[in-house]
Amino acid sequence: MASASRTNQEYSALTIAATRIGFLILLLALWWLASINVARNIIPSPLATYHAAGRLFSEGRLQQGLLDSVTVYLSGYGIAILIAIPLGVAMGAFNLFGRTLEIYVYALSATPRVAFIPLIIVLLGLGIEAKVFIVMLGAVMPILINTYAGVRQADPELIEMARSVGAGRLRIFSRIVIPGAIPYVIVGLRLGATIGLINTVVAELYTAVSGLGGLLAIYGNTFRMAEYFVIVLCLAAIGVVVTESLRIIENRLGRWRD
Amino acid sequence: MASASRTNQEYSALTIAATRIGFLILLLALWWLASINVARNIIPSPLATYHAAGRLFSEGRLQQGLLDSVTVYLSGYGIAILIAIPLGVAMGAFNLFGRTLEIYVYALSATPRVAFIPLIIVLLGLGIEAKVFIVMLGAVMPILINTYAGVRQADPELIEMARSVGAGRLRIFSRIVIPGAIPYVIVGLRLGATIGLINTVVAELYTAVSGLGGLLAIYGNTFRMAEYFVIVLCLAAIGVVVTESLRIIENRLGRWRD
Amino acid sequence: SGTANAQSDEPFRLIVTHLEVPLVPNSVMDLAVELGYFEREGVDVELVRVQQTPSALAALQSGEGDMANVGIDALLQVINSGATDFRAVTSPNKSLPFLIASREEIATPQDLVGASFGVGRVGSLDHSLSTLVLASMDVDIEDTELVNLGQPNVRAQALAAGQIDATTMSIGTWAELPDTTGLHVLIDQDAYYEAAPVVNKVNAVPGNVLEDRPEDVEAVIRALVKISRDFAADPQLWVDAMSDALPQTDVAVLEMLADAFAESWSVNGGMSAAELSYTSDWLYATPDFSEIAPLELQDWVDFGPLDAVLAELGTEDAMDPADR
Amino acid sequence: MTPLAAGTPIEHAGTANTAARAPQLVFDHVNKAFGRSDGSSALALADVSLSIDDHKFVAVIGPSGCGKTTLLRIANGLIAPDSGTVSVKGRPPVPGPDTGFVFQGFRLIPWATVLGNVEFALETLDLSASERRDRANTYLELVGLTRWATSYPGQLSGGMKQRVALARALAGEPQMLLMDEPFASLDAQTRELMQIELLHIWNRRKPTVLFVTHSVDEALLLADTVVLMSTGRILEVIDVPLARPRQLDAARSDQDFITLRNHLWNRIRDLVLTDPASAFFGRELNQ
Amino acid sequence: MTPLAAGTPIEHAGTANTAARAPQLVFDHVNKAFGRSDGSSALALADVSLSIDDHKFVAVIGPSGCGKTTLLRIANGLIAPDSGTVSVKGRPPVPGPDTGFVFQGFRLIPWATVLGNVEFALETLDLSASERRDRANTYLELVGLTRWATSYPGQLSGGMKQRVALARALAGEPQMLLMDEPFASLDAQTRELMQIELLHIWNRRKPTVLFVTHSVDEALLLADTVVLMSTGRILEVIDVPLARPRQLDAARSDQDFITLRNHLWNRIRDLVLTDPASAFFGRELNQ
Ligand SMILES: Nc1ncnc2c1ncn2[C@@H]1O[C@H](COP(=O)(O)OP(=O)(O)OP(=O)(O)O)[C@@H](O)[C@H]1O
Ligand SMILES: Nc1ncnc2c1ncn2[C@@H]1O[C@H](COP(=O)(O)OP(=O)(O)OP(=O)(O)O)[C@@H](O)[C@H]1O
Ligand SMILES: [Mg+2]
Ligand SMILES: [Mg+2]
Repeated sequence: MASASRTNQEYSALTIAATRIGFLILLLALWWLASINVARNIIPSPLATYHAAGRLFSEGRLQQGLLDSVTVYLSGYGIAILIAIPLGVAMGAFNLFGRTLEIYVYALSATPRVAFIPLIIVLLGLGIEAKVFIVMLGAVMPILINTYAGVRQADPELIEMARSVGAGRLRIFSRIVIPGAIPYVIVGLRLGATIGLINTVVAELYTAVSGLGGLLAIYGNTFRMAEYFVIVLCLAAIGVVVTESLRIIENRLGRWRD
Repeated sequence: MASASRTNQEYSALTIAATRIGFLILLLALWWLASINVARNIIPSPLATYHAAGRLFSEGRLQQGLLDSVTVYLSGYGIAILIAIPLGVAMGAFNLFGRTLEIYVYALSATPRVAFIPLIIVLLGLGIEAKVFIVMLGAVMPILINTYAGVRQADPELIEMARSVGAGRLRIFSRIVIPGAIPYVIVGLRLGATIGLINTVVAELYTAVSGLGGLLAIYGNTFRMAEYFVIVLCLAAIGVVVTESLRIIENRLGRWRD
Repeated sequence: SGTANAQSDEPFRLIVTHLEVPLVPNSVMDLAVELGYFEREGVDVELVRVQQTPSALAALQSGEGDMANVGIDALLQVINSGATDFRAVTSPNKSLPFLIASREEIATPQDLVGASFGVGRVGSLDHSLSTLVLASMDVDIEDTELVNLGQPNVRAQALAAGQIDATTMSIGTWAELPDTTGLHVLIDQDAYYEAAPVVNKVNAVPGNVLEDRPEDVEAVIRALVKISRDFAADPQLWVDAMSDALPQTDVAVLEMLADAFAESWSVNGGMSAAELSYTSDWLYATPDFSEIAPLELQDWVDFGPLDAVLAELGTEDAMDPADR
Repeated sequence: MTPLAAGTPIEHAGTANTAARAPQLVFDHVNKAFGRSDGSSALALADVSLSIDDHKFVAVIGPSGCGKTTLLRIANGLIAPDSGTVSVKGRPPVPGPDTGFVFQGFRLIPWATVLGNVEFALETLDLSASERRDRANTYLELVGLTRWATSYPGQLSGGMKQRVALARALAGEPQMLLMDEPFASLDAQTRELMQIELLHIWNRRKPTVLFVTHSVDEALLLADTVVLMSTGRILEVIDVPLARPRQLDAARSDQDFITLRNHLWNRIRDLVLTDPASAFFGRELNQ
Repeated sequence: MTPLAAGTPIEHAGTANTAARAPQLVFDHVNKAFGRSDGSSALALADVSLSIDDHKFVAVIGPSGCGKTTLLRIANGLIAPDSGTVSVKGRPPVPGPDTGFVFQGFRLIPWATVLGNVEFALETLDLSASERRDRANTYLELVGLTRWATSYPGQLSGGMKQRVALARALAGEPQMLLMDEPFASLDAQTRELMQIELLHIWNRRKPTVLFVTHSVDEALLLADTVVLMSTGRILEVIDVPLARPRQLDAARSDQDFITLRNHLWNRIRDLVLTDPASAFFGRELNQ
């Protein structure tokens, strides 16, 4: 990949895996130290957490929670992508439209999702629709704002070239502007993935309680910190899986940089 | 500004202001319609909200809440910027460092801030430190991830040029890579500003209750929806002010595109 | 350490889980500040407001508070999970006045069969209480469609929005609902308490506070007992204080509530050993506690400070029992 | 050879039979300025009037920064003049497949392959996918890049990139070709080959060509008419009276060629060295 | 004139007094391949050996894509060879202020002004801010861009950009100049002026110059030695036996010049048209 790293080496996947594991070990050590130094069992030890994970897994609660949450999460995230990318492109494509809408987009994205929950309950109820909507509302913003910025950042020389061969607006967007905005969109998708996940938990806490968010509430309210940590780590792992899958798309679309 | 909008007109500030106000009127009309059609006063009318704003203002609660929240918000956001930009640049500069850290960054940003609150309270208490930390934790991620992406996206030809004139790593970063990453950083700052604001509310709800978040909770719990809407709109307004101020920086740094 | 006056150098931070003076007897804590009761007992109380019991307990653990008003279920849990030095010392509102509200179509508890019923979550205190209350009316809560809704205000909002048919809420929440057309009280707070006579909130302190600031702890308890006695003697005092604190609240509502609370003031500190034992026994039988070894009373309650206060002020036998 | 005073309307200055045919491309008192960073504005085109007949091969020469590229962009309708009018066949110019543009900076799509870059220009045409591919391959063959069809622009040398840009403009087989120093990055021999291919195409399909070059020789070898520009103005419009086919070697000894070459050479030299408006005013051409 | 077989080590092929001085730049059996999109790899430099003495002016010519740019990048230490060694004054090359590079694609910093772009190259030097500014202005004056000092690259024409790149490379007053078609976008007269300025500088400070050009005439006018490349190989290294100062007009009638010119011209023509490895193998040079 073309990158600033031309100023330094590109490392092999193996080296990177090794340093990541090294860092993981460091984190585990810090965690273990914290667990024995913070009073009143607020931080469970890694081992206790590991045992708790085993328990939750064998009870099947983890799997069920995961399944519920992932369903909500991926639906909301998917819908967010389907809305945000076309809307971001349209906002970039139609300058007046974009400039008009953008402050409302910023306004909306600065408003806590929690603030809309009463309204969402009235309109969408307590079920999966409401949850998916809350996830969507969170994930849509970074994707939209990044896509919009990427589209506005398009290379005017290439656009002029495309105009000169008679490409229409649609073709200019699909062939020049959007591919050029890909790096922005990918960052947006990354951020959307993480925020979507956070909102999954929010949705599961504030509408009908379910999934990993529900487990988080149970273990948090009953101070079962080892189980609580299992859920937190589980959420972090989902975040990593999704953001790392985006790397595949990113590498595929960025082949030309090699 | 150079942008995809070369394919369409750039509009004057006046036109944009006009369409924005037009859109605002449309929103107000929709809101008014919703307020009379949704049962049980869940949506207050624009007029009731306006009166509530007047009440809150004359009682001084709005100003006090605003002051508290803005203090927390700007401190957290400022610290997030100071951490995220150098760290993002360092992650882009040192490839192995970046590649090692990135999955942990994604993991952390996918974990609900709420999940860390017990820990944060134990370590930082209920006061402003804890709140600023929570805001920072939310705002840091989009800035970091965007900066990192922007740095990795740097133009390898310009970097080679800089190397050829003998520029050291520091100068390459400060003069080529970072200026090239500015559009990414700005998007990151925008998103960070909005997420930071959301986290301000979260922080004010989950540590010692204060500021606009506290007012939101009070009015939400006691179903005073007009007051509740005032606070929501107030948050949206802060979001708009901050993201629009970023435009000034953006325009200043983007002068060369004219 | 020690019991010297150095105790009062720093304010005594009392953590409460309400954001405004609440429309329940718990309001004594806020009003004691407003009306100078703490001051008169020589303790500088600073109220710290948090949203929920977990935050309150986390604050207590971090030394960010000296006393916290928390749910007994949470207190037992946190002690079990390692905070073994926490003790309940008083209860300004031994039981929150809960009721079950529902849509008007649900005319009797029996109509709840097949209807949707909102709970915090399965296993939460409100769920267990509702189970107990409905059972006393010959309704098995399992026959309703349970919806886990988390926060109390979300449950109320869901009921108001018509998304659920019934739920448990405090009388204060009910009083604050802006529009209750189409809704009614299915089981009122008296019937509710009768069916589920459990203490649900206590003021807890960590061991180091008991050790370092015993006089302050006693002063706080003394102030709370005194204000509770004054309100019990003259409900109008409470109504007046509340209308000052919450000017937008309808006085008629306050008077109605004052009536309802006639028996609810903790004039003897709200710490009946029998009731507390009953409560903990009952809690240990609920699903949330299924894996937890029960605590003895002395492992989570310290009557010492309250007994010292009652020794000084005497016990009023007509009200909450002070049995040990 | 028809030297004209700068700025004179020259609608009838083209070839002899202008009256019989509608001119393909007409500039009428065109002005175009660009804002400069200090707030002033630079006049890129100043009162430019020019008329180019159908099927003509017109070379544009002039010192660096005199407005050649701007002229071509306006001729294509990519930018609008500040004042004055431009028309192509009587209508305002509209960019499209009827006009091919070889940009000075190549402007290849970095994420499209070489083949994809050429095909991109053909998508407005009424061709099936396989016809499009065949056409693109034909022109890649013409510029000698068949072997690089699947490469990305980032993997090409400067000259190879320029040839892709050339293939892209030619592949549309447009009626008008706007070429901005299209051979500047090519070695002398490849350049010669490309000149020949261009003339082949021009002979066969007779597109109108507006060809910016820095080489007086190239202009005289290829063009019917040479337009000499300086600081935004058209100074001269000169018909090249050499018979076709022309060979540079042979032409070099042709008296007309020599006269014309020296005239242009001296004119530009004067513009660069002795025009007070030139950045090089007063510079010496001696070592 | 010393034609050499391709790939022969030519460490002693430079000027007569090679033995007396350490050569400035030595390539020893250098290979460099780039991966291609189809998985194969293209050999950009194949077994290149070359030795360039201090203070020499060396021109590099060869067909498009033959590896000239790659040669310069390796000489500057910007990329490393796959095998073989390169050395500058006996050490591996390190990019820095001792070497100036004029890139084929200009590579201007878009957010820096023209002046800022030139100053950027001077920051490694031990100059005060005002000395740096003076130096940058001196070289902007030399390339005729004083009036554009505060403009951004996006506001310049192609030739103006190239002159900024030129000023940037010259301003460092390096001991070695690597110039990749530095005058390709300039009109003939400005080009001539720039050639003269370059020779002035070379006469005065005698940097070693590696100068890629597509013009045989330019190579012969400027260089001590001409290196002819094709498909990654060095085919010939030829000393130019013309006395300095040289004038192109005068040189054109010099017999040595004509012979050399024709030799190079024919060699490249053969490489382009009759080498089976060429993309234009079999093409005709007739209209
Ligand atoms: N980054 C790269 N990736 C892949 N291939 C490359 C790269 N750079 C150069 N090449 C290939 O190496 C060969 C030599 O390229 P180079 O740029 O050195 O040629 P050149 O002699 O400078 O040509 P030109 O005169 O056209 O600029 C070409 O075949 C080119 O395709
Ligand atoms: N986008 C722009 N913004 C500002 N000024 C511009 C812009 N484009 C061109 N100019 C200015 O207009 C003038 C003419 O530029 P143009 O590119 O047409 O020159 P040119 O004749 O093509 O030069 P060259 O031979 O160097 O390519 C120059 O002074 C240039 O600085
Ligand atoms: Mg130009
Ligand atoms: Mg090259």
